Amino acid sequence: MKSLAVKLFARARDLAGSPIVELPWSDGETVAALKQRLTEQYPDLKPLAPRLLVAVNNNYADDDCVVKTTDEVACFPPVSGG
Amino acid sequence: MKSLAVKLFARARDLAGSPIVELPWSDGETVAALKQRLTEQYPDLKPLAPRLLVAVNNNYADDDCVVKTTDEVACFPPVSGG
Amino acid sequence: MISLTHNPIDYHALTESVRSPQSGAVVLFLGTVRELTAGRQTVALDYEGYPEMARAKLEELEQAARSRWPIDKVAIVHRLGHLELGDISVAVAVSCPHRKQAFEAGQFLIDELKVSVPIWKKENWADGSTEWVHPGGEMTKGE
Amino acid sequence: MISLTHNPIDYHALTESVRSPQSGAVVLFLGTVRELTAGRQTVALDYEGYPEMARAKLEELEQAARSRWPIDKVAIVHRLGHLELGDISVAVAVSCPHRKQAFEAGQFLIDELKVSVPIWKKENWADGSTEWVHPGGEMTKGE
Repeated sequence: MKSLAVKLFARARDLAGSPIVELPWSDGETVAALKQRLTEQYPDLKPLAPRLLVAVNNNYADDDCVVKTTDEVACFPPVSGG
Repeated sequence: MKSLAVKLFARARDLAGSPIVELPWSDGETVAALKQRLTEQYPDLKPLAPRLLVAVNNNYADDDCVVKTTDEVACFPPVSGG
Repeated sequence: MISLTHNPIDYHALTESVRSPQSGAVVLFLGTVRELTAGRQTVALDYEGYPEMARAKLEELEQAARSRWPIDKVAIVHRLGHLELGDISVAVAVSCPHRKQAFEAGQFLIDELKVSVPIWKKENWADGSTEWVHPGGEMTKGE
Repeated sequence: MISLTHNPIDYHALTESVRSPQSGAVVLFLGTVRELTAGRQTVALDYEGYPEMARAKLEELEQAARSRWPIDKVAIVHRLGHLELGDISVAVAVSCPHRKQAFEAGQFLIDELKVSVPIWKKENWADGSTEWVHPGGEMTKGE
């Protein structure tokens, strides 16, 4: 099984304790699977789970978006810039 | 009969040829009388007459506003600052 | 802070004057001399004011804005005299706790300034003619 | 011109960069660090961004604004890192032929920036605690 690199930001990074994590990954899996695996592997993320956003190749991605291990993937809470 | 000093601005001043004019004046007369007397005495102002504005003591004044010779009076076209 | 000036407008100082830790939002509006007006080419504008009344009306505008929005600080400066293409004719800066208030107050102030403050502009067209601008009627050739 | 910076924002240079004789109206918005948020006292904010995506989203916002208003020039800069009270966190400058367009476009850009650009702020409260700000749910104490 291949692995997927996921960048984490803000409170998601603080809770997971790392700015980037590696998840076991099969091509064809979706954003929904990513969120589930992430919170299984990093249970400290659970309080944030319902509000976590996923970006694939610099675009926001829905739960049914398919993710490949070559994609640039990031996971973070709702934004609060400005 | 006393006289009333009327400041003129912008195109009104250009047409009358002076930044301030003196009109014969009786206390109790109104802005409407002022406009009429001004255009009688300075016929070059006639093209502008329907749009002339009058200010009394730094406030816009309606036609029925009474003007005294001690008032600060000005007459000018619609404003175009900004 | 309300002022009229014959010198170039220092909008940086103006903007600094309204900043404060109480206000999360600052909006600055600059009006500048535009090259094309209704397809005709401007080379310069001359602004004339009735200074005492203009200052009084600007003060009234500030009070009207303060009665409608939770404004922290306001600064308005209008330039008078001869302005070249691109020069700043007016600057309005306002600070408020939140951005929506600051945008609304800033737009209100410049909108009202243009209809109630006794200042007039004269176009200097590229063909050498001049023309006073008097909204509410067609423009008439200046003498 | 889109940028992210860890240095203080030079909004004067930013504003100059959007001025032009084609545009009679410039609107500048500054977001600054406010002392009070919902009654609590802030002493500083830390901003973190996802820089590649933030730049991409800001470019998209510029294009979205250009498709809706006749924008001449746009400049947006967001600061990252540690900001003290009163510091400028974001500056948006836009120039348009007329003022209504410039106000609308400026407000659109900052409104959309706040909902779609991946940047986060962490409050440093006066009591020494810190807290990530995550709209759309109650805030949760930072670790």
